[in-house]
Amino acid sequence: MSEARQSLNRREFFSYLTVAWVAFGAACGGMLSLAFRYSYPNVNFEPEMEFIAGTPDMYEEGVDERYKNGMGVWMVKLEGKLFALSNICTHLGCIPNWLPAELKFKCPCHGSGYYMSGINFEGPAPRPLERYAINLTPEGKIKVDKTKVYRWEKGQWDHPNSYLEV
Amino acid sequence: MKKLEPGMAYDTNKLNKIFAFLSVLFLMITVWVFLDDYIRPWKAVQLEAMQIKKQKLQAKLEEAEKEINKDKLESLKKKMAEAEKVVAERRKEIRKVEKEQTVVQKKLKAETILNGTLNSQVAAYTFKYEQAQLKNKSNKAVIFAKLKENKKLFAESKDRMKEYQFQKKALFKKKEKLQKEVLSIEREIKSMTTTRDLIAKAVEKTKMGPIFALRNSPLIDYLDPTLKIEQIVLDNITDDRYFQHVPRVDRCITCHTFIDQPGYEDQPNPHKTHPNLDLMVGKDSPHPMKSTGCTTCHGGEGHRVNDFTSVAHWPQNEEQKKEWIEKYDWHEPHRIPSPMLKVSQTEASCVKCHQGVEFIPGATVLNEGRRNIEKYGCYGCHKIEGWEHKRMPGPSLQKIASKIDKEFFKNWVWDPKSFNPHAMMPRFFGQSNNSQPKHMVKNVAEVNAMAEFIWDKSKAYKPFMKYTGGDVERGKELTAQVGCMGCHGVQGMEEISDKIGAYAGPYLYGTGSKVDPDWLVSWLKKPDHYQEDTIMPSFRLTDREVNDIAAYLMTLRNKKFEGYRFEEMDKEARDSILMGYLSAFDTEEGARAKLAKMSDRERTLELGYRSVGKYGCYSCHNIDGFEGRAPIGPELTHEGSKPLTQFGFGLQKQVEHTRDGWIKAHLLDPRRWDIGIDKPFKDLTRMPNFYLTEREAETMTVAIIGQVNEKIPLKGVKRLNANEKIVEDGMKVVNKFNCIGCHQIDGYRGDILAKYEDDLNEGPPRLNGEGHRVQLDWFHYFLDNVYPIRPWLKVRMPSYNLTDKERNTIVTMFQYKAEQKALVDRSKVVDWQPGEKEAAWKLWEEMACASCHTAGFNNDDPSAPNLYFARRRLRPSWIKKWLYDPQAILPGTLMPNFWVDGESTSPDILGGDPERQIDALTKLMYDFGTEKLPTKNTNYWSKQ
Amino acid sequence: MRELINWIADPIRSFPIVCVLFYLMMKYYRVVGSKKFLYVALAVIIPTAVWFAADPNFFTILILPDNIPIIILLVLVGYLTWFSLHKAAINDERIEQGLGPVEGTPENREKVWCWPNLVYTELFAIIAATSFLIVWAILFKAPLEEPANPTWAPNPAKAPWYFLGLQEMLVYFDPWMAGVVLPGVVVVGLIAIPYIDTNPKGNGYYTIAERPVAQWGFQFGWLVLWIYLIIVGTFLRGPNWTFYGPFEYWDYHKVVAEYNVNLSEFMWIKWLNTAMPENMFVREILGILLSLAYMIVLPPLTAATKYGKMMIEKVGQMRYYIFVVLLLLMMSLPIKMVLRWLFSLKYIVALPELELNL
Amino acid sequence: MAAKGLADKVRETQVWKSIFRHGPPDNARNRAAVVAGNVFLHLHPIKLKKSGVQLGYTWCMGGLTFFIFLALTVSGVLLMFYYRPTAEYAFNDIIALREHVPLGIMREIHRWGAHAMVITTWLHMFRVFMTGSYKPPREFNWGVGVILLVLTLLLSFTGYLLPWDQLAIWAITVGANMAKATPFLGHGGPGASLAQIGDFVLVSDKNDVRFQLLAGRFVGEPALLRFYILHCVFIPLVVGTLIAVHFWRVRKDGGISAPL
Repeated sequence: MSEARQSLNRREFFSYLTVAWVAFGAACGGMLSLAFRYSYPNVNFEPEMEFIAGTPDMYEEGVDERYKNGMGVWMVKLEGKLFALSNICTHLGCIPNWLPAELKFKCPCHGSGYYMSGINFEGPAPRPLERYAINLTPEGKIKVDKTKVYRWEKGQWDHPNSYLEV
Repeated sequence: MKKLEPGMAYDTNKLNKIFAFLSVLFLMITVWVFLDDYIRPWKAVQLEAMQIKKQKLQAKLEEAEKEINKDKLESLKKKMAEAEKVVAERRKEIRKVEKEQTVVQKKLKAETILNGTLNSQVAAYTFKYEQAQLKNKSNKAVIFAKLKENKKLFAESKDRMKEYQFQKKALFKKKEKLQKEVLSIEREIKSMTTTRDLIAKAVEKTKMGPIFALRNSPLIDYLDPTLKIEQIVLDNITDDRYFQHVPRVDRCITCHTFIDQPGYEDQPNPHKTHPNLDLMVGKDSPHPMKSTGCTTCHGGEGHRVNDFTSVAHWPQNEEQKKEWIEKYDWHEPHRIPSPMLKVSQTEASCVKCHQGVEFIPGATVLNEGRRNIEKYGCYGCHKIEGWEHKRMPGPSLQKIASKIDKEFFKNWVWDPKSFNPHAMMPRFFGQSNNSQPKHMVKNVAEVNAMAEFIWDKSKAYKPFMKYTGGDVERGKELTAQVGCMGCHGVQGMEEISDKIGAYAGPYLYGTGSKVDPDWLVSWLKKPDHYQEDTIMPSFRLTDREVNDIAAYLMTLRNKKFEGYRFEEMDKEARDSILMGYLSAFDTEEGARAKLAKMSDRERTLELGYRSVGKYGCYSCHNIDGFEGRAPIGPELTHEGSKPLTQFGFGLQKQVEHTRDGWIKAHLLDPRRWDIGIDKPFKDLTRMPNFYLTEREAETMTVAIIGQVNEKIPLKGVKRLNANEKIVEDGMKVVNKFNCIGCHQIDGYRGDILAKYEDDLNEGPPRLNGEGHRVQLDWFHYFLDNVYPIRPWLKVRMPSYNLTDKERNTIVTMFQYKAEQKALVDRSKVVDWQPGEKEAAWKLWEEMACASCHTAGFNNDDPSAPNLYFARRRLRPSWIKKWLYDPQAILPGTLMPNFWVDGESTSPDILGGDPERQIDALTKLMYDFGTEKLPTKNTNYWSKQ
Repeated sequence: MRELINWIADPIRSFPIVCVLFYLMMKYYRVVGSKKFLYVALAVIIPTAVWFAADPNFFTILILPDNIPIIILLVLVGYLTWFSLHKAAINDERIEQGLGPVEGTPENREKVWCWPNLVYTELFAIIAATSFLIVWAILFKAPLEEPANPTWAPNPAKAPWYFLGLQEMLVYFDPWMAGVVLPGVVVVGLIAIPYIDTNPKGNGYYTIAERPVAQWGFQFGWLVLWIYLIIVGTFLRGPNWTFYGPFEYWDYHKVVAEYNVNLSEFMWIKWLNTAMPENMFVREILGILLSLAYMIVLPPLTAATKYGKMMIEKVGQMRYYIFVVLLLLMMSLPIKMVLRWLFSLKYIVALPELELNL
Repeated sequence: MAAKGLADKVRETQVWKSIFRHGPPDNARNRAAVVAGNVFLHLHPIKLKKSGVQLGYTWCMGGLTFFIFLALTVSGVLLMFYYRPTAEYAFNDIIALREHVPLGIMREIHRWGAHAMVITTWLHMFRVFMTGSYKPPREFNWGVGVILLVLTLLLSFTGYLLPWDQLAIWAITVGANMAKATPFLGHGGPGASLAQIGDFVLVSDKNDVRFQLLAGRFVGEPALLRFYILHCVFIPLVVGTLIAVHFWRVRKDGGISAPL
């Protein structure tokens, strides 16, 4: 048996085994990745956290309560900014009322008070109300996304998605 | 054979080769799995939709581009350059402001920290102090002092904060002012281009670039895909899974992408916009997509997305079927309890949510079908839940012997249409399954026996009036004018009858061949004398009028029918049928013995009784001896959910093998299922033939397939609120007495108005907002004491045989329909201001009210209601609304408008203020109006 | 007295005390490990425990069904810690005398039959455990609260008790550290122990003297950073995760003065007396540098010390650095705690823009 | 006498002999045979060092952990007969287990057993550390043990959700929110806000690790089902496998440790 032939054999052996393992590994990897993909469902049955809140010209300066009961959001237009304010008191989670005469939100449970901007100024509330992400769709409609929350004390109210310039 | 290494069973090389081969195969299969999972038909549809959207958006973009004034933009840009120069010159000042801003910023931040610290101190000390108070601790004074101090510091800090904030704002404004030229132009440019920029952004999103490919590539298409299954979860509409009701899920919008978006009406399906967005699916429609979904109305398997057929799409017609087979490889879906409804039958689904109402606005076909069901009285023989309150469709036969003669009866029953082509009574005999002589002879025996039986049961009745002869022409005119045609078609006036299409009463055809003139005059004069619970009202006709109308109706003859002589009963046939009945529970011999015991008359009556039961005559007609018997036909309440396998299609291959196909075929010819099938006489299908038109059958089918057993949760169905419930109850009474045959109620029906197309004012008054117009007590009184209001009308408001409850129901219905309070206190209306009354009279004169409303003011013929009675009848707020714009309430009314566009024709009275003028006139009417209500003896057209 | 204990129990004070006690325990383990000490300790602890339990406020928390396992754990940990110190003390004394550990004596190395010796032992343990479990199950009902309501969160919302140490860490670190990085480090660190600790001594017998570094390091992490924090999280944290003394009523309205300041704010506002820079990395430069120094510069520095050199000689560079890094990560928790208490320091690096707060 | 005679007779039957192939373990040969010939007992060595059977040395915590694992498996399987992991029924079924299902302490046994297993696992680790038993040749087995400890905590954690009460969903919410903060993999973690190409969001609340864990953005019914499967099937299978490895290595690495 000559040297050359032996080495050829070895190479042959090497290549078949390589192909086999590479293919086997790739296939197993593919199958595993499918199992991983399987863990992400294609549809979601969770309640809607986004809604279309009309068009910017629907709003006048001040607090708009039309989405308060359905979606838990006040639409506030203040100093050229339109933002979606959460209606959950930061104290114990009650739902404050908007008092148009006094220009403030007042929580009926423990008396927390907030300015129109959502910043707390009286009562036990520890921090301002939260704002939700607000965007303009290509159709010119306002989209409010309640999954994204912007908090004043975190300095997030400057985030471009936390308000709409109108 | 190659020599192997010791201890080896196989050659390693060979093992490796097999391993390699299998692994590569495995890898290929893995790829296949990926592709199989990834390629789904709806993705192709969504890609197509994206293209369409792109085209639309591009068109929009071009439009938006056009709208931008290019020259203005150009000039603005030029101005911008100049403004920038101007602002640049103020660089130093700006920088100075910016420095100041930094300082304030720092102060603000430092203060915020201090403020926050103090805030938390105050909160903590407050709590500590409260605790100390509670436990009465010795150190509470110390804590209180600290609390006070902190509060003071906090207040000071707060003031400083406000100050800094104010400074910050001021500086910001200062800076803005320094840059104002640039900023204002910037803003202007932005306002011009916003729309375009937004659309451009949207167009960008429809492009299929590398990011699009990445987002939708296999394996990572869970991250944030653009192609995805869209769904609506309907918590208030459920699927019946038999052990449990589960929220319905509709994924139709996965392919029908634009169904709720206007602007895609011109696209082919599935990319089309819903054709009726205002009523259905639209965001502001009463049935928004998110809460109504798709399959709620259309049926089908809304949760499936992967195959056109499995969704249970159903073609509208053969043509579409062919198209679908070619395009989508469509076939009839298997094992699906309720496939999609044909588009033309979608309205059937309204019924499952809109229950307990007589009329569903917008459901044209369905309403027509339900009207036809009412017309032909299907509910008489077939129980349908929600129709229980309806009257028996046919007239009572309890006093029939005094109304018509037996010969007529037999010929009529044999073939109603041969007497009256408009007869609603269906035909039982001479049908495809019982026309053989052996059946005919038995049928003849049955009809004879039924006649004998019914005559035997019939109670005596003697007309209270005698026909004395009358003027036929006048009679005809009266028939046409008085209002008969709101309920009856009339022979000799076919054209107008067809136009009105009345069906509440029989079409008056050949009446002279049918009834006795004495009976007729009695009936016309006082309908409830013959039948206590009749809905036929009295028109308060004089004896002369009654005789005239009767004279006309007696001229309507069907000579041919009169000539018919009904065959005598074949007694053998009679006995043989009877034997069949008797032997059902007895031996042949026993039955024979029983029969033998019966006399000839007894046998006939027995067969009559059995036949009435067999054909279910009692289901539509009151016949003594059949009280409380269940209707003859199967219940239709859940007909639309009956499994297809429970429908017998017989040998009728040409009938479409669907629920609606069967029902329609059945309606058109109920006996067709017997064709070619050998059945004994007693088992022959008995559903009679109504000789329906294609259209009638089609609409009735829609109404019937809507009767499903789906249980929509309470939250999902249209729930009538208290007001709507009262209105619906009222509408049931209104329908029962066919008020809508004459009166149009807020746009609904008013059939007879077809006769007055030329001048609606000649027809029965349209009741638009009637509850607002009239006072309730007046209305209640009026329904029982009808008196003429409009002097020019020839058509008459008849006097109905209403119970007190029915009257109240009608009155409250109108009240709630117009959302009115029960009563307006009449005594508080008149409250004259100084000089107002004189002004009112002056207006009265100027507007010449008395030229039409003459009653009590002059002796001209009145051409408008007597206003002396207005005080009791009309509500002041309605009078005002009416005066202000009569056309708004009753389009086409002859009442003139004196305040066109809020301009008074008498500018010098009461300052020409329409409100004050109308107010004064209203008060005037109340002032001179009488409290008395007209009675039988009142002269309606004089001053009271 | 109760107020004093309430006052002492606050982690600000109790953590240093626990650290000191831990130091004393490990230092004088031979004293602590003596039987006499046990009797004295029991004589003190049992009446104290009874006195504690007699307080209505503490008793309410104590007998929450889900807190029973913690009590069992505490009793077992207390006893077994003493027991292991006791065994170690005996062994270390024997080793000093050149006798070798008890486990190594010939009578203990004798081979015995598995059946019945081991099998029976196991059987007894099983029977005892089963009985114990059944009695436990009969005496205490498994907790069940109101039906799940996603719209209303109870206050405090606590994780299962064995994760309360992690939840307590959330006070000082953001979730990505307290919930992900540190637990990850714990697991990795635990797995790494046998590969770092190359000390051949102390294999198979109780000893402290022969492996002081391993003992001190592990015991600190286990007793102080894990068990102690669980105790704090369970018994001393009430609504809003506010501190409540053991005898304090859980008043929902309790507020503590707390306002924390970032390092960057200290630097720019207080020290440099200027506004915060716009760029976030410039803003946080000090914190970033300090953190990097802690993790990257500190290990080589320690390596240069006497102890460092000694250890590197013993175990090699690689092991040494891994050990130091793990140790530093472990110590980051107490360091952050102390910084918080002393300076009201919120974040060393505050980059909320990237959700990267340290 | 008679009883003994009967016992002997039983021992001589073919049935007995077919099952137990050795005599009473009162001599060396049979003692060895008992352990070697029994599939359950052969995990043990036939003979071992005396210290290995001393409670003072071993505390028996490992053995107890395994036993409690078995007890939990049995009681867990029994609980599954009455428990449905759906939002509608989960809570009511737990009530049922307490109120009307026979052996009303089954859930208590399972729950307290779970806590006990966490405790015994920890103490087992504590003992193993104190005796330095992780040292060579047992390094790998210590690693397996650490993983088993983590899995024990995960088992307990996943089971925590199943009663579907306030305690359950909020404890899991707190726990799952930690996953949210995983660097680069959770949408609230460091670096997540950077993972975005255009408007293609790579890490959001709809695709991060928390979503994978909960099959949703909140603790809802899909999370209940997922936790149920993890708790009842997936993790027990992994734990069972690793326990086998753990025991195998205990034997192969020389049994319970002792001074060298």
